[in-house]
Order: sequence, then C-alpha cells, then structure tokens
Amino acid sequence: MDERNITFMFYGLAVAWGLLAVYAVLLGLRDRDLTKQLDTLKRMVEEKK
Amino acid sequence: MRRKIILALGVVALPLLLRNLYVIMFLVPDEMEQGPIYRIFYYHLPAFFTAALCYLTALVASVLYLAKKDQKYDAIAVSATETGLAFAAVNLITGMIWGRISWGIWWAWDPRLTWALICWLVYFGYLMLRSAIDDPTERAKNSAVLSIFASASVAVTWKAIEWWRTQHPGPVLSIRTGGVQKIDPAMEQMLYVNTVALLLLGLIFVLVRLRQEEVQREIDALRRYAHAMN
Amino acid sequence: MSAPAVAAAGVWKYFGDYPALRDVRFELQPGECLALLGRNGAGKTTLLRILGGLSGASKGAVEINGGDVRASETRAKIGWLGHSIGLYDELSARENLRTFGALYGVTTAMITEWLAKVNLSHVADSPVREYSRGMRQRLAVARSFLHEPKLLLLDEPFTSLDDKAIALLQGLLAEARAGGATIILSTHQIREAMELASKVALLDRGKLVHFGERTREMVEDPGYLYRTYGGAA
Amino acid sequence: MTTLRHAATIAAKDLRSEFRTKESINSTLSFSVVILLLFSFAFDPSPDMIAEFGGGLLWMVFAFAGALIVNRSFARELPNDCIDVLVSSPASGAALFLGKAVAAFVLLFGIECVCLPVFGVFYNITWWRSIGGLLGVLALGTWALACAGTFFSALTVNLRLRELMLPMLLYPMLIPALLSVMMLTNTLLTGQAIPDDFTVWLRLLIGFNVMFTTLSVYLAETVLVR
Repeated sequence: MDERNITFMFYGLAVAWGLLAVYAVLLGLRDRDLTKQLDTLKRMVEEKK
Repeated sequence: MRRKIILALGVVALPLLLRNLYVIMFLVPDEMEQGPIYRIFYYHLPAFFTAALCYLTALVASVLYLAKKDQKYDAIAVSATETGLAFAAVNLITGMIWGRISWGIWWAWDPRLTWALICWLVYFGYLMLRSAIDDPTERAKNSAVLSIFASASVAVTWKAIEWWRTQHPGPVLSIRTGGVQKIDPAMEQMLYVNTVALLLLGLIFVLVRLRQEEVQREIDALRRYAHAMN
Repeated sequence: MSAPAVAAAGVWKYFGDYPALRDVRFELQPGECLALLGRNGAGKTTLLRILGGLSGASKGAVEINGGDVRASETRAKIGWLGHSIGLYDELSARENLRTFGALYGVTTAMITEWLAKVNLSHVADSPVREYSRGMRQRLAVARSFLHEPKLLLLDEPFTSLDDKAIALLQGLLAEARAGGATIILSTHQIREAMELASKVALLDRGKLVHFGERTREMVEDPGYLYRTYGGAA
Repeated sequence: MTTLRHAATIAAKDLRSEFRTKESINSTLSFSVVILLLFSFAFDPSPDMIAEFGGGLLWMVFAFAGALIVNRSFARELPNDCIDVLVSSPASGAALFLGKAVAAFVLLFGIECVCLPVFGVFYNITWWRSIGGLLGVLALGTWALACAGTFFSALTVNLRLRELMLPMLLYPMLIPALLSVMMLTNTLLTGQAIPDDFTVWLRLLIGFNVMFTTLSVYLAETVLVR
C-alpha cells in the first residue's frame, strides 16, 4: 500500500508537470509554425514588389 | 516589449516552479493519514485556482467584446480559455490519481468532480465552435455569446452542487474556513507559494497565446494583401 | 426640413481586419432612387444589408427617416428583396404572404388584392415549391411591396428575374416613387439602372468613389462612369 | 406585446411548415421509438430498476429527439434566405427566437406525449398515476431543451458539421437541467408525489429555465444581426 502511495504521488506530480509541459510545447510548435508562415508571406510580398 | 515581459516572467516563474518542486518532494513532511500522496494537492488546488481565474477572465473579455466589438478582447477570451483548459486538465487528472489511492477508484460521480468535468466539456465546446467558423468577426461574436452561456451554466452547476452530499474533502485554506487552522501552517504557506508559481505560468501561457493571435492577424492581413496584388 | 430618408454617416464594416466598407457617407432625400454600382466584392451587398438592418456597421451609423434601423417602427417601412426569393417552399403563396403580412400588420383583404396584382390568384393555395421560376419571382416581388414600404432595398433585382417579373417590378417601382418612396438598388446592369435612377453611387473596394446626380453622359454611354471614376474590373 | 404577437406568428409559421412536410416529426418520432425499443432489449428491466433509472432512460431519448428537432429550427430558414427577410421585418431578434423556441417546444412535447405510452408498454409501467406532476415536469424539461437548443441552433446554423456541433455544445450545458428532470421523472414514474428533499431539483430546473430564457432573449438580437 505504502509503495503504491509513493508511486502514485510520482504519477501525480509527473502528470501535473507533464500536462503543462505538453501545453507549453504545443504553444512553441504553433509559434514556430506561425513564424514560418509569416516569413514565407513576407518574402512573397517582397518578391512581388 | 511584450517579448521582454514574457521573458522576464519566465525568468521568475521557472526557478520558482523548480524550487517548489524540490521543496514539495523532499522538504515538506508527509501528511499523517494520507502519506506522500497528499503532495499532489500542491498542484491540484493551485491548478484549479488558475483555471477558475482564466474562465473568469474569458467571461469578462467576452462581455467586453460584445460591448466594444474590439478583436483584442476576443483574443484575450480565447487565450484565457485555452490556458484555463490546460490547468483544468491538471486539476482533473491529479484529482483522479489522488482518488485512486484515497477512494480506491479513478472516478467518482461526485458533485465536485462532475462540475469540473462539465466545465471542461463546456469550454472545450467553445474551442470547437471557434475552429468551425472562418470569418473572424462572426467567430468572435458567436464565441463570445457562447462563453457567456458557458459561464452561466457553470455557475448554475456550481450552485447546484451545494445541495448534494459530496465525498470531496472540504475547504482547508484558513481564508475559507474562517481562520480555523485545518492544515499545518507550513503546508498552507507552501500551497500559496505554488499557487503564485502556477498563476505566473498561466499568465505566461496567456501572453504567449495572445501574441500568437496577433501574429495570426498579421498573417491574415498579409495574405489578403498578397491576394490583392495578384 | 424633414430628416433624410437614408443617412449613412461614416459607415465602416470590418470582416476581421478586412474593411469591406470604408467610411461610406451619403444622404438620400425621400423620393429619390439610387443606383448602387460597383464590381463584385466592392461592398454593394454589405452596404445594402447594413441599410436594411441585417448587419451592423462596425463604425459609424445609419439612419432611416431619422430613426435607428433596428427600431421596429423603422423596419416596418422597409422592403427587402435579396438575391433569393425569401419565401417558404412548403407553404402556399397565400400562407407566405399572410405570415409576412402579420409581421407588418397587413390585412387579409390586401393580401388577396396583391395576389391578383401579381397574377397568382389561381394558384394562391398550392405550395410555392410547385411554382415556376417566374411565378416565384413575382411572389417575391409582391412580398417585398406588400406593406407599402417607404424605403425599398433591392439587391441585384434584374439579374435573376424573367421579363414578366422585370416589367412587374419596374411598374411597381414607378408607382412607389410616385407615392414618395425612396429606392436603393444595387446592380450590374447599368442600362436598366439608369432608366430608373435619379442618383448614382459607385463603390470601389469598399470606398464610395462617386455619389451624385445621374447625368446625360451616364445614360448615353454605359462605360462612362467606370472610365471616369474607376472601380471597373 | 408586439414581441409576443410576432413570436406567435413565427411559431405558427414554423409549425405549419413542419406539419406540411413532417420532415423532423417523422424522423424524430421513429428514431425515439426505435431507441426505446433497443433500450428495452438491452436492459430487460425489472420494476425496481425502472424506478431507479426509468426517468434517465426516458430523458436520454428525449434529449436525442430534442437535438434532432432544434437542428431544423434555424436551418429551416436557410433555403431561399428567408432568415434575411425575417430579420429585416419589424419582428425583433427576441421575437424570432421566442417563436422558434415555442415551435420546437410544441413539436418536442408532442413527441414526448407519444413516447410516454410506448414507454409504458415496453417497460410495463403504470406511468399515469401522477400524470399532472409528470406533465408539468416534462414541460419544464422540454422548455429547457427547446430554449437552449433553439438558441444554439441560431449560433451554429451557418457552420459546416452543424448537425454534430449542436449536440456537442448543447448537452454539456444542459446537464444541470437534464439531471434535475431525470431525478424528478424517476420519482413521478413510480406514482409518488415529489418528496420534500427533491424540491431542490425543481428549483434547479426552474432556475435554469429562467436564466437560459433571459440570456437567450437578451442575446438573440446580437446573434441574428450579423
């Protein structure tokens, strides 16, 4: 019982950190994607000028 | 400027979060009845506070959008809702893990749990609705209206659970119990410190997300410009 | 001096960040007929929808006879004819007109009269679904003139109508103008528009590039307007 | 006053065109009966069990039926752009919303009244013992479904995947109302009066209705004028 208690504590803390980390990574990925889109568009507009 | 603020907040938040993790894992004593598992609580409750604050921000921003019709408020509403969902997920899942040990089951159809789940579903619906509308003005308006309904539904459910019997532990913070000390002052203090840390992290998420909304608008504008040149 | 029939004061309409209308301002006196010209996507329909209260301006204000469009009394005096007929297929002509008539406070006797006027009395009780295209269009025209509106908003009225319906519509429009009604119609067909219009407005990418009296040059040379003020495709 | 008159016109129009085509009545009614039948195969319920979850079962069916009905509510205006004519008419957004909600209520309530005897036959229940209270509770629950459903139908009418989106948004919001009405129906099906400690459910249901109706009436114009 006690051992499971400790394991589950680790699970709990891991989930708390893990979920927030996953969200942070998702934000980062979206950020990269948006920056790439923006750059491509900017270059496209420059070329057309 | 915005970038620097985010960076500065990160510099404060990250060490604080790490320090808290260290303290929570190694320095605070075990709770007498529950053993080590209670440490989850240091994330469970602060995550709830952060999520609740996010939902509240989303409501205020939605009402402001309908009053002022400024896309800025729509961006705030969606950023806050998304961040709120992330923290609410932490709250829900840590709660489930705690319940597995303390109650022996992953999920109890308990009023508090039900309420939290409904909240999550309702605000997830908000994001679904957003992704289905293309015109930004229409999207902002309809989702602002939905957000108001969501808060109303959440408030009703919140009220309703007071009538039910719950097996969820009652309030422990001394501000909620009227000064009665239910937990060790050191524990309570740690709870506050980690709440601050998670709130900071939440703020960073919202700010980053807000910037993304702005970049998205910039992209849309450029795309239109490029089309117009053709 | 009474209030103008239509007054648009600096109307902007944004779709997201995109301005579909930019600072449109004009005034129309009662009894005037405005032809709203411009290429596709210039904002003609958007402007008409705002004038009809179907859509709100992002900035600026619209007044109809000195009143707010979203006030019920104001809208009771507006007649709307959009791209589609705006009728229920499963209901009969009489039921359709009764439904809309009830919203405007039109009597049953007047509905019977209108059915005769648009030559649909013999089929008044069969569902609109069974009508021919021309019959549906005539009924749509009747629907929008039913309550003797003081302001008529017509979106591309001549493009989808057949000859009979056009004749009917032109007759009704002339009648309405004689009765002091104000008319705004958006259109591609410059010739037909010029016959009716007393004023001409030209929209280009959301901007009102020209607003003024109809002149002889415009009537004689359909290309004149676009050449002078721009805005052609 | 004018608002109510306009609402009545809209409701009458909606009901008339529905009875003309019977599109949603037929599909919803047959769907509900089939589900009731399937449930009775799946559970083979004893009288005790029915006392415990009869109301829940019944309201599951009604919630599905309700989503089908309100899906058509504003979608009915899409062909020929009738919604434009209605919004430009003197009727206010609130009147349009109320009229459509009343029409949905009448349709759904009618379907429920047909389903109830079918339910009684399949599950061997004497459901009519407290018919007055039962109808009252049914009406309250149905209004919650019709009101929230019609409003969300206006919100989602222009979307791709509208049929999917509407229930996804609607059901989570309706949980408080559905839960109360299920509890109340459970007791009433067994023929008892509502016990004292159940008045909280009644209060919750009424409170939900009042709040959703007020919000919808207040926000309808915002949603309909684009």
